[in-house]
Amino acid sequence: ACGGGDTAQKSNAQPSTTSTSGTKDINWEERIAKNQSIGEIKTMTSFNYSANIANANAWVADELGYFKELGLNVKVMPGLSADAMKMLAVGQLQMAHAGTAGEIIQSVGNGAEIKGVLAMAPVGLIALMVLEDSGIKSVKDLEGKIIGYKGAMPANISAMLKKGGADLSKIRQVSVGFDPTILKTTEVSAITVFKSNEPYQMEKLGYKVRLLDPQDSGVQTSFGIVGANNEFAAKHPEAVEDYIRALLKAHEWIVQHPDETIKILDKRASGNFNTDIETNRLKVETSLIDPAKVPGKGLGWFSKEQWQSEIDILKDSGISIKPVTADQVANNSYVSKVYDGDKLIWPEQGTKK
Amino acid sequence: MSQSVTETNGGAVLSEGKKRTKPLSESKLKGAASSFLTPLIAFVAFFCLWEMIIRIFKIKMVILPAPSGIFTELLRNFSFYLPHIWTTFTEAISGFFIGALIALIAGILLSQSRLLERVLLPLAVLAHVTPIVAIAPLFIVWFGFGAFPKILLAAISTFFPMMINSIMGFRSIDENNYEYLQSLHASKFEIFIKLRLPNSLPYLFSAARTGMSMGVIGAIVGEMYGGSEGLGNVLTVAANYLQMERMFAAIMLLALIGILLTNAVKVVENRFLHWHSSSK
Amino acid sequence: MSQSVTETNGGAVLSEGKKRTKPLSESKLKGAASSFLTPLIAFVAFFCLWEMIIRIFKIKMVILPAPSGIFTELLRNFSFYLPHIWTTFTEAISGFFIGALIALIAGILLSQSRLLERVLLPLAVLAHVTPIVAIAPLFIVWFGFGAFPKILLAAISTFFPMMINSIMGFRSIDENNYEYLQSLHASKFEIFIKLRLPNSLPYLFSAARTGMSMGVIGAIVGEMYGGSEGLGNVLTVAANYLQMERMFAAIMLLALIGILLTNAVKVVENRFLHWHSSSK
Amino acid sequence: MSYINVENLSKRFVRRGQLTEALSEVNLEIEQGSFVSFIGPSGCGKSTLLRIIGGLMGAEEGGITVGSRSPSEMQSDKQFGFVPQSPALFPWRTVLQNMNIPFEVNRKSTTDLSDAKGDPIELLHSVGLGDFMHAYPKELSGGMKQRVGIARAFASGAPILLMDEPFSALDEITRELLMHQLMKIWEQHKKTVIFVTHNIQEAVYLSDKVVIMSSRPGRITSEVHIDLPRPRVESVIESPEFYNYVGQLRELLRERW
Amino acid sequence: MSYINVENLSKRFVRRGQLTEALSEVNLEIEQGSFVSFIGPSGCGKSTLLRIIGGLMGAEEGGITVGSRSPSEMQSDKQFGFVPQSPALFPWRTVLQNMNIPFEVNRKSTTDLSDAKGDPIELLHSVGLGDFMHAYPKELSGGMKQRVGIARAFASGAPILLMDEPFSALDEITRELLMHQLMKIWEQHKKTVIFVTHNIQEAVYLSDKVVIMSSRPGRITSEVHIDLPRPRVESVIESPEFYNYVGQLRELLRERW
Ligand SMILES: Nc1ncnc2c1ncn2[C@@H]1O[C@H](COP(=O)(O)OP(=O)(O)OP(=O)(O)O)[C@@H](O)[C@H]1O
Ligand SMILES: Nc1ncnc2c1ncn2[C@@H]1O[C@H](COP(=O)(O)OP(=O)(O)OP(=O)(O)O)[C@@H](O)[C@H]1O
Ligand SMILES: [Mg+2]
Ligand SMILES: [Mg+2]
Repeated sequence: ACGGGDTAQKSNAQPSTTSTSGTKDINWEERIAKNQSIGEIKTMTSFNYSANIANANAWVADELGYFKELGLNVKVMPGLSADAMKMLAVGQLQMAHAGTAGEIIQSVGNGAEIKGVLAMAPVGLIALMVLEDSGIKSVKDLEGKIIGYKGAMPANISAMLKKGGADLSKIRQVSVGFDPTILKTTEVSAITVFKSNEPYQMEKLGYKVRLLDPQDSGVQTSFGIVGANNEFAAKHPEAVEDYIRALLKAHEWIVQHPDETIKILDKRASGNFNTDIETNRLKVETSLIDPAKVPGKGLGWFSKEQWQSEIDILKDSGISIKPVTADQVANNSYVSKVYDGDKLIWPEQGTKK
Repeated sequence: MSQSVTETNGGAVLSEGKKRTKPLSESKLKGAASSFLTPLIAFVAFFCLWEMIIRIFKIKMVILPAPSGIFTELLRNFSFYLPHIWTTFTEAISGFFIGALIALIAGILLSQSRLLERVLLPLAVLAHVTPIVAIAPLFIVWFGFGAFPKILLAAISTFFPMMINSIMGFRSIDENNYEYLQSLHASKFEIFIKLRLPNSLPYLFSAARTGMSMGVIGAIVGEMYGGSEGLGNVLTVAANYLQMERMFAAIMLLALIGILLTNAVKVVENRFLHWHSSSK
Repeated sequence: MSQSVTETNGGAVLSEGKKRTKPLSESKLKGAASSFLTPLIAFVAFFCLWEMIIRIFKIKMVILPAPSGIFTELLRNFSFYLPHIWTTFTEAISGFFIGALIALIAGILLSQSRLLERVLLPLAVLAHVTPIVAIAPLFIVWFGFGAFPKILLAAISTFFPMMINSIMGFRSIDENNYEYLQSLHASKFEIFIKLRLPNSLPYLFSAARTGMSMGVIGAIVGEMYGGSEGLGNVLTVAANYLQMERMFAAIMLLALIGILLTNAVKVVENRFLHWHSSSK
Repeated sequence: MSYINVENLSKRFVRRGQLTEALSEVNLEIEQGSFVSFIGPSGCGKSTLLRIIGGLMGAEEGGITVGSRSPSEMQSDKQFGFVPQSPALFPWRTVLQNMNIPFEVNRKSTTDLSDAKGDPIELLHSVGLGDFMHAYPKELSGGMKQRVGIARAFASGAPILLMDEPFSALDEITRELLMHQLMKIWEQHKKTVIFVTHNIQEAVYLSDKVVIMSSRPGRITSEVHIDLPRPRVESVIESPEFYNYVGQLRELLRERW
Repeated sequence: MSYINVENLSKRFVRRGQLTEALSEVNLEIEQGSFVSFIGPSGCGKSTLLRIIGGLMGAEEGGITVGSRSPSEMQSDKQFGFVPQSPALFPWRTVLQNMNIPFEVNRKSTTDLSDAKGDPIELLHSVGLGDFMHAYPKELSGGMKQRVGIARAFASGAPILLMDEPFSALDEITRELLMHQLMKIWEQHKKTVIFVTHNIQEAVYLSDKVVIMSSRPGRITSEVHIDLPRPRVESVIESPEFYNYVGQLRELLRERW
């Protein structure tokens, strides 16, 4: 089952297509009963309890009972995306959240049978941060400087450097820890950051910073990814669909209730949480999502081309993976079905409560 | 003039033998107090120095927080830390005992045969050198989010020093005593139980001290990569939030657990090693 | 009947003393070969088992790569790994020697005085229990991206087991020998050099084996959080890209370094510990 | 054939290319229930021979049987009570606990030694260590340690006693006391005693046969049968026969030293 | 006042609440250059007294001076050559290297002992260990180890020798040899020798004075001055005076045992 780019293009041109019309006639009673028969669905967030979009969706959906409303017995677990991908691959998880599409692609390239089924925003979250007074305004200015990365250099940054015409041999790339203030305290001039996190931390500490955003040089990636185990998705396509449906429903609520959202997460983390930082994260990420929405499509929808370009970015940045196709790594058919046009389909209040 | 045997000191001896119970237990109490007091003083001195350095050089909190801030954080949110302490503590200690047990068994096998040692020791080195930081995520994937993978990591961390020391300890026997047991046709097992094991106690207790703190580290690393409990988790989350005071509070608590556990080893050691020259 | 002393075996003795040089060096060669061969066989068996498990249970590469894949990756890109191996190796070994030296000095101090032990040991435990994973990033800030912070981390990792074992080793002396030296009014330093140090060698060599592999781990962790060189860096980058074969290739190389270094300890040990009952 | 037969036994130690011939072509017969002493210069191989008889060591050449079996078979049958030259006390055990070692490892013995076994506590009292039952070895004097080793061998009830200079660290009176105890046990239980000593009087007083060894290489130079009446009373020491034996042995020792 | 003065010395050991009175009110005078033997039952405190004289141990009560100084001062002046009851050989050193220990730690001595010092290699040959110079202690027999300890004390050149049963593991002939060597060194270098033994003949043959101790508590019961001509020749053993002394000592020992 594959949504396919063509359909996407078509529906793009024709917003109120009938392609989703069938879903309007969902027999909810039957669907809920079917969902209930599946048993527990395990899912894992990409970064514990932090207010990343998609993660927050899952926690809120759980808190507000959206999963239950659809008959899904979902167990949301805090985790890290690197683990989550592996557990998804072996079927210990049925669904899992990834930070970036790249993680799904790399997992598939390593033999994992999983697919991306939701991308909250077709826009990159990772950027390069420099101090405002560093004089670095473009990637070319980074020549002769040191860039710090966490774990590994993200592909979209590598792509940005290339596109900007920087001489990579003149840039030293080093792995660094969690602390963004090393821009001030060490000879590192730029570090990879989440737009929704480190800039705010730096601001709080009183440092003025500037972001070099791959998005600006046309390096398009995405964030807020949800992946599904292939076997599970093939067996229970409706469950995958309804999982997404609950997340998106939760998102609508989150946009309305950011403060309550933070409270919910704080409670879930039993205090192992930073309200300021997470409030900011949520704010920044929700603000990134909206303008990036594919016109005429519901939130979270993505195209095949989008994934293809992410595959290409990975390849170009020299990360060796086995060749994969866009169809192997993503399937937008589930997210396509949760919308009527760009309106989320949700069972009438009568069926529940 | 350093004394080479336990001796009475001066007048105390002259009192009657029966009256000795009281002063003895008193001196025991005193000993216990001083054995708590001296390290306490050391710590207070250490933290004062630290605090002074922070203030004199005006070091920012993101670089290194002041002890005052760390302790304030600790005291204010103590109930927050409590369950995490318990989690890490139980994981570390279970891991330690499992790791120690396996290490002893391995030590017995490897000390019995040079061939087995040549075959298995490199594999043990492989297991030990493989950074737990690298395998922790795999363990989470293989064994889930419960306490098990953390206990396993603690056990692996404990294992190696225990095994290496136990091999050496089991072999460092007195030839005369060994020969005497042989003359009784003691089985390998009896020689182990009666001679090798008690003889290796100084080695085992040394290793247990190292192993205890390594067990704590193993548990922490496991917590860093999976689950939402334990001081390891508090540590990473705090690090990510740049909550340096909380991060260092977690480190303090870890150190406390480590010190507690190594001191527990010491207590057991004093009980079992009074006959050894190291206990003078 | 197990023999309790070095003995000649049967006929060989009857040959002339002078002719013994040749067969001796031959048997040495043979010994060296077998001491390489046996672990090799162990490893081959281990990897075969691993490969079989992967094939039988069809385990996916993201979970655990097959040895065949790992070795293919290793051989194909060997020149890529070479400089990283060298970096990690030198850092680990420098760290080991620095850590061991400091540990010896600390061991001397602490073994001389119970008071000093009570004061300083808890601080040492604090340093050891503090997870290097947590302080590695701080070290980068303090000491930059060169080899220094990694060497420091390797030294810290080496330090603790070396110190704990050296304290016990320095104390586990023979009372008679100690008394004899005292009768000569040997200074504390002389007693240390002539009695405590040689006597502690079995402890020190055991600790060195643990310390060597811990030094490697310390270096790796440093590389994970700072810099662009070394197997630790290769490891994290690969882990983050989910390049499992490369990740495990790095682990293999780390294990190789660890095994090499612990074997080096063994060689030195054989040289210095022939008099000890453990060297039978 | 006698009880213990040593035939053409040779034993060598090699250290860094240098050869020590500890024993060379030793031939020896020992009757069951007899008391045989070994005497000879320091380093001549007495302890080594004792170890070989006790099955603690193999030899390069020659054969040895004890009760028509091999030493290690006899050892596995718990036939030997060994008093090593340096008292093998376990430092983590009290004196009494050290006494108990033979009982703790004797469980699998097929021979029933229960008759011959002594009571550890009683024996400790009889060697003058009643007050030190619960002391640790490091709290004992040299002679006290040695007495524990002797008492332990007595307690074990083993039919063959291998005693390597057991009285060397004892004063004359304690030594006499223990000698009498040894004689009593030996006579009562018909033990075979192999006894190494440097004290010629002691050897003559105790033995049926004294074996004289010489060193480099260690070999047996002569055997002297002591035909003094049994049981030996103290006054025998003053008899001319006793005096003669001592003189003869001294001569033999001096000759081949 | 004499060279070594012990006054009212008492020494106790306590273990788990139990008290051992090792020495009780010991009074003793030893002249410089004299040869004094101690004899007494096993465990009576001979080794303990030797340790206290050598400054290796303190006492609870009483005073002790050696050459009007305290034992530890004398020790720091490298005045003592100590032969412990169990030969203190370092297992990682060869015999020769063990011989060299006193020289290695004697650097800071203010007294010049160079005259009195012996050549280690020569001394090893003279105690019959020439072939075992490069052997390790574990390759030696019991008596050989003891001889290394004695040779080491001879080599050190210390003016006061504290010898704790030095000949206990040696055969008669080796023992005689070493006794003569000891006498020679003692006479040549005017050493003061404090000698613990269980052998009454040995004590009489060697000593100017024999001190007899009894045990529980350890105390000195009598002192016997040996007025036999010096230098003592072997034939003295057969003299009636010698015989008398031996008998007297044996009596004294037995009386208070
Ligand atoms: N483990 C060993 N390695 C090498 N040589 C040894 C070993 N044990 C004994 N020897 C040698 O064998 C010879 C005989 O030793 P053994 O202990 O049997 O002598 P002994 O007759 O008991 O002497 P002593 O009366 O001094 O105890 C000695 O020359 C000694 O050096
Ligand atoms: N470290 C110690 N702890 C407790 N008691 C001790 C210690 N050392 C010696 N003693 C006790 O002191 C007493 C005297 O011991 P010492 O070694 O002086 O005897 P000794 O006369 O040398 O005997 P031997 O002839 O057997 O060597 C003994 O009763 C012994 O148990
Ligand atoms: Mg012997
Ligand atoms: Mg003594």
